[in-house]
Amino acid sequence: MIDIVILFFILGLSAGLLRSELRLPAALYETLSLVLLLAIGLKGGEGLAKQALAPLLPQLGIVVMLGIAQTFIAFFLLRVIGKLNRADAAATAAHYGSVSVATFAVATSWLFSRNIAFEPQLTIFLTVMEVPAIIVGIILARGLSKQTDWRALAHESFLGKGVTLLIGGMAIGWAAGPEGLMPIKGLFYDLFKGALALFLLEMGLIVARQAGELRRRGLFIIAFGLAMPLLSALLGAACGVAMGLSIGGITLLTTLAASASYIAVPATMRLAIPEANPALSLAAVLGVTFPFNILVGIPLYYWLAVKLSGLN
Amino acid sequence: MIDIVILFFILGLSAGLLRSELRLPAALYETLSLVLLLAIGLKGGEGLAKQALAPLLPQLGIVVMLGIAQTFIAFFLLRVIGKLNRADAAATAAHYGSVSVATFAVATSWLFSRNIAFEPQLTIFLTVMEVPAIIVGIILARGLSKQTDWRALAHESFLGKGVTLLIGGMAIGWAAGPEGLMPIKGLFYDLFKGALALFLLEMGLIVARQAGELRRRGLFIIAFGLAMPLLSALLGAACGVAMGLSIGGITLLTTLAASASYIAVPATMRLAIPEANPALSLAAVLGVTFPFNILVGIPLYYWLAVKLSGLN
Amino acid sequence: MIDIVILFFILGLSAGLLRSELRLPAALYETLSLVLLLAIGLKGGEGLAKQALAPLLPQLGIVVMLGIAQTFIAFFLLRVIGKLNRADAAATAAHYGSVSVATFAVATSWLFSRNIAFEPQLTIFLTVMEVPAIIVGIILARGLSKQTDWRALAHESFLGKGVTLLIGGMAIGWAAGPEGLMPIKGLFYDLFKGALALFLLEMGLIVARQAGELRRRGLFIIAFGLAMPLLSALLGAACGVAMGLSIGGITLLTTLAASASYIAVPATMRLAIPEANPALSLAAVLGVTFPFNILVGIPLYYWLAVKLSGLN
Amino acid sequence: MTLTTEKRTLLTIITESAIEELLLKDLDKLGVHGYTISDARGRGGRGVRDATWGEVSNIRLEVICSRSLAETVLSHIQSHYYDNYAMVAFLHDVEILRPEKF
Amino acid sequence: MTLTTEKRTLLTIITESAIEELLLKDLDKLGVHGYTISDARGRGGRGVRDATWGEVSNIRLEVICSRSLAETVLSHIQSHYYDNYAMVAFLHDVEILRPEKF
Amino acid sequence: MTLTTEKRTLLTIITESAIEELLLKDLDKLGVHGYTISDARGRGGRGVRDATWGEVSNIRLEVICSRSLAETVLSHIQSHYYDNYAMVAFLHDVEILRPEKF
Ligand SMILES: Nc1ncnc2c1ncn2[C@@H]1O[C@H](COP(=O)(O)O)[C@@H](O)[C@H]1O
Ligand SMILES: Nc1ncnc2c1ncn2[C@@H]1O[C@H](COP(=O)(O)O)[C@@H](O)[C@H]1O
Ligand SMILES: Nc1ncnc2c1ncn2[C@@H]1O[C@H](COP(=O)(O)O)[C@@H](O)[C@H]1O
Ligand code: NA
Ligand code: NA
Ligand code: NA
Repeated sequence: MIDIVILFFILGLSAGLLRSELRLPAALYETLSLVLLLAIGLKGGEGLAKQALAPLLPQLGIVVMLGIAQTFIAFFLLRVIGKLNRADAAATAAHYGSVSVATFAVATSWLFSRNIAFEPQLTIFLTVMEVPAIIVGIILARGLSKQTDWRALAHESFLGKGVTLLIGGMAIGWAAGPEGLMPIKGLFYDLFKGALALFLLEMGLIVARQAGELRRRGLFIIAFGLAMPLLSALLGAACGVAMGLSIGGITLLTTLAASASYIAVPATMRLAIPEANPALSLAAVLGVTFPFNILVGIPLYYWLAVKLSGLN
Repeated sequence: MIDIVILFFILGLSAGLLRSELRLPAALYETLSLVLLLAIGLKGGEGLAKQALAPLLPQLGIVVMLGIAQTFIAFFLLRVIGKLNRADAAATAAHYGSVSVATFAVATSWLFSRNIAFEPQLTIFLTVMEVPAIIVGIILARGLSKQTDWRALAHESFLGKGVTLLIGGMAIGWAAGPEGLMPIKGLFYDLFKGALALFLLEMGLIVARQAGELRRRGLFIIAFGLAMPLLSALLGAACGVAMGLSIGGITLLTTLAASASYIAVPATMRLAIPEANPALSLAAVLGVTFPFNILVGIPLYYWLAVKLSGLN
Repeated sequence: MIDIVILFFILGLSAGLLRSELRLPAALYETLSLVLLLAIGLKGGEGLAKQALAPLLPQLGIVVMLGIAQTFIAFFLLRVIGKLNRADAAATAAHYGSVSVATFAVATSWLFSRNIAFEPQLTIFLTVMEVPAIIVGIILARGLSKQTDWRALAHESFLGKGVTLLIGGMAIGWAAGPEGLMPIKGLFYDLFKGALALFLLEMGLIVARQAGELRRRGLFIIAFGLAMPLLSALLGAACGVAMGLSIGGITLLTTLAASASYIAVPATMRLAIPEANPALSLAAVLGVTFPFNILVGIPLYYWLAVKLSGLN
Repeated sequence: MTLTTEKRTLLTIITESAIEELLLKDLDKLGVHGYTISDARGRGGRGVRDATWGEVSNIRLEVICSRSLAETVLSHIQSHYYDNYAMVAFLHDVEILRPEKF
Repeated sequence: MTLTTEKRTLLTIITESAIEELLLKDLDKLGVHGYTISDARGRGGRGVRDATWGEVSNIRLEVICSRSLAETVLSHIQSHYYDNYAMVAFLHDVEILRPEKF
Repeated sequence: MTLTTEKRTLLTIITESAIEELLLKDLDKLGVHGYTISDARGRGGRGVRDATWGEVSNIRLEVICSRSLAETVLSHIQSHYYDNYAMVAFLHDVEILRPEKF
């Protein structure tokens, strides 16, 4: 059965494409994303409290490399095959080297409802993978230019809303443990799927708005938006197997790799590579890759994880 | 005992009449109405999944006729007895031929807390009854004028926020079924009454704002605001009995008939009959009929349903 | 163990001090404060339904005197030791003579999680103590001037958002009783701590914004912000013992006394004593007293309550 | 330093949110392709519109364009909207760079 | 086509949200019966007012009226509010239709 | 009664919310210490920006200052932002009290 939260995405998408007057208040969208980020952080931190953290360090090194590799591959494809100018290629590549929290949330929800466990460090991976692609993207656009205000950029990256809430949530979850979290489970755990459903309703509306841009851009951007997550998924799955993750863990890391950022990266790129066209990147990420990942990708990545971990 | 959600309405009304500084943020009001509409749709769809839909078609025909009849009656009363000009009479009549989701929600909540069942198709009736009165109202104001942009109007009516969410919710509820809905019940079912309570708090504040307009308009508008729902209730109850609905179902259809729209219809009328005075219609609908229905009407309509179904 | 809601405050505070881009939508902050005020009112009203109200009257007299006494003491300290001008001293004193709902909420949450009971009338005390300090503050600034628009002021005080919601919530809780409240417990009780956690996250961000003002103001304001709640706490605890409250009740009354208003009073003072500098009062209340109370004060006041009630 | 600016007209329309889409369609037909909107509330001949809910909220729409286009729009809304909608509009000159844009 | 417009004065006041009601009462007494308000944030002599919460948020109030009424209002707020509140105000001419309305 | 007002220039900039902080830093360096911002949406050469989510929302920034400072800011943003960002700016004269403030 198709997950209930996906049905809300489809409702939003249909309403948007039919030009319904449905809108969600901006404050609701922000509230939902705040609650989802905190909930993901809390859940991750709760899990991490039960294990030693030092052994995770090499794994973090691997996922950072994974993000960097994806950014380079995406840049190569966009520049050489897509013939995009350097700025557009670099900015778009950064989106694909980074990750999407919403896609991650849908994947965890998919796994939960099938009772498939995964390692708590996946939440750390999610957090860690947000940033490296941004730096690589800027270097690809500018070289190691002195013009780039790296301080401002570091601030932007590490103290952005998403990273703050994920790290903050993890810290709280880790400090409080399952006992301590009990009193707030009513909000952050029991309502998680409902909040995700509403969030995906809005995502559907936002995705529908990309239709015009996609039509204008033609086939390449659609092809790239489909091929890139598949390529990344293979890399991600391989990393997952190499780290010895569980099937759930491999599925999630594969999903993370396949996902592309549409919040943190666009905001940073707008400032760091002003001449890149944000509509182009968002058309690929939101118009193609995001819906592909949540509608088709996640089950596929699970299947891949099962196959690959069987090989071991 | 008076329902708890009604106490919130009374609080809002009192605060408003005493000119308290209490305000709800607009985004909260929109969020609550979104959640309520979806929840009503989901619940309805869940019920519909269990039954054949074809036999409902004739019932839909009846409720459409019911809405049309109400609009004509209201127009007649407003024009002949109330001496309103044609535009005002037609626009106000359209409000009364259509339905109020908030009133419906209060009635379902009233029935739930008394363990009185009702047919799931009532949610479809709610959705279907939103629109016909709008069309009749416009024809009453303009005749079958070529000037009316029927395309825009159809769009406005069928893809308005309310109808989109009700139909979308029903489709999701129908597709997912009770099992599939489980993960989001925390938001849409368990919080339903709490959300309704807050919504009615705001409704109380909005109703209080009609006091000035009512004072200016004098007695006729108050008399009409009381008489019209009673007349409509009789028609609605008769239809319910004719369809062979349960007591709960008759109560709800009676409530639907007695209720008057204050969201979808005003917005559409503002565009379709610009020369009609929106303050007049809203004073009647919000200042008189809505509070009458939720404070006095619903128990009365239940009593009527019991009496009439006893006759059968 | 430190309470989970406090961890959210620390997260907000850290994010704010590190200049993270984390912001909460204003509508969320307003919604949370609305829900918390109503929930506190409902819970208090539910408790009051079980007891006679007349015996409470003398207790109300005592807490009114308590608020007045605090305002005078604060004014004296600020004027004589702090050498503030009359307007600033009076306005700031009014903040300290009044109470903070957020601090009260944290204290009830602290008591609940330790299964320590308290009397339901504490919610009435909270409501009653909001106002007298405002009047005393204005008299201290102006004398019994004819210029003050007492009517407008009474309106402002008694029909402000906070008092309306507290009184309204109590009335509803009292009328509905435990049975009647059942259907809305999902929202107002089960989500209380989650809502409080998010609210304190925002409070942390707001407190962090006071850092600059505090640095500018120097030591006196910090010293006053710490000393005043301790002084008030002693008075409050004494009153609690005198009234024969339980340990939980004494703790809460002590907390109320120690707390300082940062919503109702600043808004009223801005209008009633325009020449007072609001930044000064808020730096003390938000930058020092509020964090002190929730981080250190509450356990301390509990300890005090235990000691003092042992003496009896 | 002196910048060479050009004169254009800024037309500001304050009206009911309910007709935002309708008005934008009209503007488009009249040749207005750039505009800015903020949410607003207010009071006027049609009473207090304090944005407490959608029915009684306003928008504030600004268009920078040539004097003649501004007059066309103004007389269009005068004949189509002034009678039936809460609406106020006014013009004044502004200086801009990039004259080809407006 | 030339439209015959008339001149009026647009008075814009930017100030603390906290005094919205107070200010509106004053305006009413001075004879101002139409106005438009938007929410705003900003920075000035009294520091940053970034609307992160109610205490530090601004409003932007506009009144179209006769020059003399605008001056009356301006000197009223200068003497009553400038000293104690975050407030900025300015005037300029605008062209309107319906001179009887303003 | 006649009020003695002085002339200043009001510079209005409409642009993407994404660059609010960047722009404010630039203004500060150029000597602008007072400004007002409202949220906005709109349409222009870079398409529809309807504020349905953060990426496509605008701000409307106003600065009252001397003519020369306004021109400095205008030519700064023209050279730094016009090419890459959705942005429109315009000037006009306004009358103020307290000339020492602006
Ligand atoms: N004199 C005025 N100055 C500024 N704004 C006004 C004025 N009169 C009306 N408005 C605005 O225009 C809207 C519609 O005005 P009206 O059509 O007169 O009701 C009002 O809700 C106000 O927002
Ligand atoms: N030079 C200026 N240009 C535009 N707006 C200003 C200016 N100075 C102050 N403001 C606005 O007016 C409010 C009050 O200013 P002030 O009284 O100087 O703190 C500020 O919060 C800004 O929103
Ligand atoms: N002619 C115009 N009149 C008023 N506002 C405009 C105009 N053109 C553009 N804008 C505003 O400026 C923003 C950026 O414009 P643009 O750079 O042309 O995309 C738009 O999103 C509108 O809010
Ligand atoms: Na990726
Ligand atoms: Na009806
Ligand atoms: Na106190």
